Amino acid sequence: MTAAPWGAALLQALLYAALAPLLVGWVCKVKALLQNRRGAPVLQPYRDLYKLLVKEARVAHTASPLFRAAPYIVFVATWLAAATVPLVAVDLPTAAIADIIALVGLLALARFFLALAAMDVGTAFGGMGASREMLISALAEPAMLMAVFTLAMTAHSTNLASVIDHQLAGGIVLRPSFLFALGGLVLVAVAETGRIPVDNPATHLELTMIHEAMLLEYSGRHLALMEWAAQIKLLLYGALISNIFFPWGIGRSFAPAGLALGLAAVMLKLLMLGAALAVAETVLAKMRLFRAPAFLNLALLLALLGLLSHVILEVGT
Amino acid sequence: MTALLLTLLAPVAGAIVLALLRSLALAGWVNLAVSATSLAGAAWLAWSVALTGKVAGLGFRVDAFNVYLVVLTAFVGLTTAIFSRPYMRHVCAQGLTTEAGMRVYHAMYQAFMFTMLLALTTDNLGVLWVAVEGATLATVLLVSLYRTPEAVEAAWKYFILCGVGIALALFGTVLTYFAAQHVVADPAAGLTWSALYRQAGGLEPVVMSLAFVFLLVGYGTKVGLVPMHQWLPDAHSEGPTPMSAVLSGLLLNVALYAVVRLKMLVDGSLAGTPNPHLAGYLLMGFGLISFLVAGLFLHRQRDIKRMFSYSSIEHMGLMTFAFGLGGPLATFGALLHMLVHSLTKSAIFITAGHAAHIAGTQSIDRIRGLIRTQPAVGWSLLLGVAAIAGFPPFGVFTSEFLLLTATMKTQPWLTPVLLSGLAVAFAGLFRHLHPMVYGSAPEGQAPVQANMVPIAVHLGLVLWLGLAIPGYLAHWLDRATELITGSHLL
Amino acid sequence: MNAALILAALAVALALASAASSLLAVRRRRALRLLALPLFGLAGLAALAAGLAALLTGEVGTATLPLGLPWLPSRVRLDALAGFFLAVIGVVSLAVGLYGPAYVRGFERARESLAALGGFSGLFLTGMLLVVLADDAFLFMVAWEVMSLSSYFLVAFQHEHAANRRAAFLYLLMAHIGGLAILLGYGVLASFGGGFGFDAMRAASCPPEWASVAFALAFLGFGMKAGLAPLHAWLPEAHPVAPSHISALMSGVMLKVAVYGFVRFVLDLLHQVHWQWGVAVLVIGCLSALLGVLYALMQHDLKRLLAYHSVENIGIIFIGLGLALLFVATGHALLGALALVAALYHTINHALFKGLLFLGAGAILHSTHERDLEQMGGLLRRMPWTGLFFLVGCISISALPPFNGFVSEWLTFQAALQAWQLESGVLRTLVPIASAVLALTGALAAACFVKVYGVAFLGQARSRHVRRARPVPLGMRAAQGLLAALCLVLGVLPTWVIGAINAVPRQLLGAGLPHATAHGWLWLTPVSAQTASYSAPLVVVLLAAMAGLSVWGLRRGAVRRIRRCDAWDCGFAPPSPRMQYTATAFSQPIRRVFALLFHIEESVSPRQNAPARYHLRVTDRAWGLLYTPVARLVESAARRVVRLQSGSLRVYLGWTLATLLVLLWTVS
Amino acid sequence: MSLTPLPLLQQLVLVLAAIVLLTSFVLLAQARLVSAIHVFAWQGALVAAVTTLVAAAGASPHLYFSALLTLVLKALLIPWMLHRLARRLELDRHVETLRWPTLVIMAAVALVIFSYWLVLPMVQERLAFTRNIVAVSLAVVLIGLLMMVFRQQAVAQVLGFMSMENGLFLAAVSATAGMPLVVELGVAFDVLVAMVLFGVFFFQIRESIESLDVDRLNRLKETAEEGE
Repeated sequence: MTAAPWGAALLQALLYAALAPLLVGWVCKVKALLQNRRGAPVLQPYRDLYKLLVKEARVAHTASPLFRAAPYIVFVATWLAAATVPLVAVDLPTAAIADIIALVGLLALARFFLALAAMDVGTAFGGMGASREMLISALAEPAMLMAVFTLAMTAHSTNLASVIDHQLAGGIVLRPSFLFALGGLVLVAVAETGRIPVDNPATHLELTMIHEAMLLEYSGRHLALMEWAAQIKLLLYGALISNIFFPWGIGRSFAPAGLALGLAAVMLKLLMLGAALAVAETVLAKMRLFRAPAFLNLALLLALLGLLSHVILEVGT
Repeated sequence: MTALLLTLLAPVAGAIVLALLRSLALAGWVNLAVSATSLAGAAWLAWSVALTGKVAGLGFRVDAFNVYLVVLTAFVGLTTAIFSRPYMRHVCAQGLTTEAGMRVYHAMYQAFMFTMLLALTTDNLGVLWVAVEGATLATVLLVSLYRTPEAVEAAWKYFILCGVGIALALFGTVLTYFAAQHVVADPAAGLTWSALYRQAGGLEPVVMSLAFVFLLVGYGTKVGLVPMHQWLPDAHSEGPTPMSAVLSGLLLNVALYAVVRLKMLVDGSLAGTPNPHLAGYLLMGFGLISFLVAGLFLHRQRDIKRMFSYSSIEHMGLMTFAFGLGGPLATFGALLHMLVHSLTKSAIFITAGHAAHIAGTQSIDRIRGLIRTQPAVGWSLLLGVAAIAGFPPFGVFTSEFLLLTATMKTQPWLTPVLLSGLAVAFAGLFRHLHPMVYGSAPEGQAPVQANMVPIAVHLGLVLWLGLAIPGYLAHWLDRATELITGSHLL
Repeated sequence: MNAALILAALAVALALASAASSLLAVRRRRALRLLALPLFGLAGLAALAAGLAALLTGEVGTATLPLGLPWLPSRVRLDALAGFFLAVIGVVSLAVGLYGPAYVRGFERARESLAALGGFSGLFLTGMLLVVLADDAFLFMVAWEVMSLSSYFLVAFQHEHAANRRAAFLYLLMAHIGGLAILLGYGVLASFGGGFGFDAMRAASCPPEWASVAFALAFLGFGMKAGLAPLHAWLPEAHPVAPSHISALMSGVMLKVAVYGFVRFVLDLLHQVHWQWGVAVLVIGCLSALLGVLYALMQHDLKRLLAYHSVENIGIIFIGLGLALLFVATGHALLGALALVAALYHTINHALFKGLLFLGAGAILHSTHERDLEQMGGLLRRMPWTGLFFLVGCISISALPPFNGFVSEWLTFQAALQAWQLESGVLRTLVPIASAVLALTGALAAACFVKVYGVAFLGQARSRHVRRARPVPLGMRAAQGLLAALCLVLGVLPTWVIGAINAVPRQLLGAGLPHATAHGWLWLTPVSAQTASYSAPLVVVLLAAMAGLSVWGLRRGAVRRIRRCDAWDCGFAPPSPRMQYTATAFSQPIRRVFALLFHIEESVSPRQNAPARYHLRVTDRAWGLLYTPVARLVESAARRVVRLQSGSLRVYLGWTLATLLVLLWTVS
Repeated sequence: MSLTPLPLLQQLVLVLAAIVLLTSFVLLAQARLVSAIHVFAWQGALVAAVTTLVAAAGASPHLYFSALLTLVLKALLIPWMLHRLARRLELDRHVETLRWPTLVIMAAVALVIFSYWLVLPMVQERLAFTRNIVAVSLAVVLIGLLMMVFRQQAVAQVLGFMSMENGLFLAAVSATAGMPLVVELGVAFDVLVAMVLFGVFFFQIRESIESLDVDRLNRLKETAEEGE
């Protein structure tokens, strides 16, 4: 492999890290506007991250080494997972390193350590958050894989690059299976990134929080890494949805022009997606924990319908 | 011939001597010596049979089929005598029986051995009957040796049931003789098995089938086939332990041997008729019923020796089934099973005797923690039961392997029955075995002076047979198989 | 008789020597630790070497033993399949040999008979080795039952507790029934072929319905031993009861021997395969995987929990095997090979990490005498090495990259995703659903091991004796370290492993995975580079690089100090150990979501001047639905039958008369 | 077949056989023990007589010997022993009535018919005039068994057992012209020993349960566990 693809891969890996806070900031801004507030500037997340990074970190007496190692593992795993999702260009070597199943695996690795770290200090909140997080993810994962498999069976591949290539090659085809898969994947994304109605990123109320509960004991750069990882995850799902289902505009080659075009395209898609998310979070209400299974079952059902409709309607026999 | 006479006459002489001998200490040794002599004779006999193929004359007929049973009988007789010498002295010391009782015991022990050997070696169906009846008479006094109400009751039931059964068998014999009269010229030879077997084809089928029913019910009572088995657990549990060992290890075998010999005749006579396998089907039916019912009985036992006598019924049922199944594979398996079962079962009874001695009772609920108290006894009981339950590398597994595969080959739809029966029987044995051997021992339970040699020898042999059947034995059994089924296996 | 076979013979001999030498422990209890267990480890090493030799050279060695039936001298045969499983047995046995000496020290002051422990361990290993080596049904059955029987004695090793005795009884009963079923399966083959030799059975031409009967019998027998649902309930009773290093052997290896038997029987002896079999195996596999992990989540006895996870992983293996059968039956030998490789890969992975986890549990037991999670906590700081290795085991069994568990599940997914090549649409939908179940299982397993590790090793100790825990001796740590290292290696270098495993499908299906390693050791591409690719080495390297980058990036500029303080906990009082989340609490949401599958007894009993007591009992539904009815049936049948023995002599005579009359009637 | 062609001697044989059958009916229903013993003795004597006549008619000399054996054993020795035992056991006043006499008699009749139906096909032309006696002897055997089923009293049971033996002797004589000598002797010996042992057991039983009612010998059973 020549240098160009790897260069592009590195570039886009950095892009992920760089753009992630922006997306969050954008979503918050839109929400604020929808709620007739001026809201914080779009770049506020960057400021927060910087503030946390320069602050000193405080660690509980009862914390074990794992507590301090976890943020790095979580951040790195999420970041690597993101790096395998084509953002601006398709045929990335990183996409070949880990296909979509490995991507799910890397996210699971991050979640595993996040939950462990939450239980490390030995506070009730941590355990509660970990327990709930593992429940949600356990229910979300099959839905996600079913949705992914629908695509994979259409494209006969689990390589994101190949899937997207197949999409582009096919041109605009209206597949019922994709509709369902899209729906399922969106629901899963909402659950996995801890957004309303499954979780509320902006609360510390014991009854409602899941993700935040796990971060309670963190501070300083550790907290920064955790937050950053969460933002990258959101961006990852955004890129996944937008680039798989609406791949148009993504760079087919590694020429700077193509990359720029791809960047512009994906930015546009993500802005729309973020806005949509903000709208949804504004109109929906956070639901009880034990409603979440129903929510995720819906996701699983959609994904399953997608698969069946693929087998029945699109392949036949 | 001399060997045969030695084998037979040693016990007779022994019985007479022991009946007169006053010294107890000596009696045990004499008993042992006589059994040893008889075993030597049996070995010699086996050797000559191996050379010539058949020893016949004086109304005797020793071929591959019965000679290995003769050796087995003499062997188990010897090992049991080894065990019984110290054991019975301990019994006598406990005051369970009197000096006279001991004399009766020793004399009858040898008399019993004689009847067994006679029944095995004779060629005359009438003499066979006499010998089997004699076995009952010889043992019935031993069953009631302890004179407890239970013992007397058991002996009486044993006596009446077996007497009636045997009487029916005699009627069957008469009918056979009647059928023979039209084919066998010399009326004196009308009951010699070999003569009949030679002309079995000419025997009147109707008569023979009737005769077989009587003989089956008669000798079947002795085999312990359900529903004529009721005497068996009583006699085994109430008699002295060495008696249970030889009853279970030998008497049942001999009765089954008689049944098989007669089945051969009936098969010969029914060959041309619409249902040539009548005898086989009867045996299969009885065997299967006994097998299943005994397995269920095992679940509700409270007396250790009773439990193992039911397991004897179960295994007898299995062998009967196999002989009924016919075919070289099943027959070979059944012959092997006879061998390993009597070795294992007598070892188990001996061990159970020690266990009861340790705990001071035969009640399963009060025998506890044997492994803790006396590991040798505990482990050998555990291993013995594992062997009898058909676990390799013990020989019982080998024979059951052959039986099951033979069944799979000929009567596949019966295999689920066999399978569940084996499972049920296994569960029945082990659910009682576990608390007896495992767990912590009750206070003040002390090890006893136990003679582990016979147990070790028996289990060792069974283990050997399970790992590899020596060639000559295989050849031997194969010849027996050929005698019975008319076709080779090897 | 080639080199590999000689090595295997050496392994068997060493195992027997270990069994024999431990008889010395009757007199000198140290003999077990100083002689028997080292020999055990050596036997494992020899088996490992033999297996690898057979796999890599790919040549088949046969020999004849002076054992067996007169017309059927026992033969042994070491081919690729046998070699693979020899290696699996060997590697775990080696670790156990390392681990055992330190572990059994604890027993030397106890009353248990060490001779029995060592002797039956040796026989256990011998049995497993011979099962894998056997080339005829008789030797196979003998070895199989020797394996069951000796492991039963090991389960009954600590027989003071009635519960252990009950577990042992149940275990032996199930083993016996399973063994009989297998025997009958062989009986079918033997009756259509020319006898009990495996070569004769291969040559046998079964009519399809009989082939299905044989398959059903084998599936029943081997599945029973492997602990497939719904017959699994004996397994979590029996495995935890044995001493921990034996539990590792039973869960890690013996179940694999059952898998071996199944593969040998179905893919090797029964040459023709029907797709219905694949469906059956697939469904049962899914059921076991799901039930296993859900019940594991409900346990708080560490060893029981691990045993339930064995059920789950066996389920995953059988999902792979089911896919293999499906593909082979529908004529896709290549995909069959892929699924088979996935199954085998998971087999060895499970052997490794389950062995590792059981050894870890043993280490905890050894230093705290505690099996109950609710009493543990904070062990990571008290036994750091065990903690680290146990973490590796947890990550591997949760199928997270870059460890080995992930690779095998990834391969299984890849196999499932090739379902689009199947003709029948029904199968095409069924298979992905199975893979969804697999995904759910993996996620739940992760949840379960977050619970285990978080409760046992993190947080604070929940009881005094756990607070006093000490690191375990070097030998035990070394054994865990070995297995942990292997977990990582098999996770990072899958191409090499698959290169070795490939010999098995080539032998059984005549087709290997040509593309799997086509792109060098760096890239794992099971079907083709376009379809799917995974580069574990790069993942590890990149993870390390990015971690280094971020650490380095944060080292610059900002404040470096870390201040220790009390936990914040939303500003409540500094948390005490009693305030921690318990294992039961952790699994409560899942218990509530999947409440249908459990039999739950829940009650709160208020007490005077004392906090109320909360009772929770989650029992396996298999008991109520399957086991107790059978037991009740037998009991009632027995109660009816014993009426035969009424005690009245005249009734007995009546029976005789009746029998006689009935028979006479029927005959004439 | 019709009796008329037969010589008088043989007709007499058949008559006696019929009386043997009658005696076993009497035995079955007889309430007083001592008289039952007498009836049994008569039965033995009749069997012996039949044997002699068959020997005379069928000209098979060695039957004389077995006739003698039967007479001594069944008509004299065993009844005498039983009588002595009965006296020593103070049973000579003992009376035991059957539970349902008519029912039992009907059963016995059914057994006779059954055994005749059973024997019918096996009877061939070649067989001597004694063929129908086979049916009688079988009936005697079965009735003896029936008696053992319905009599609770040990001595009575022994009587039943012995009458079974009578039936067997009769069968041996009628179906076949007597068994080989060695067998005859062996059987006789066994029966004798059995009788001696019975005597021994009467005393053992009585000292253990103070009676000879076999229904009270019911300690050994599994059904005791029902309660649990």
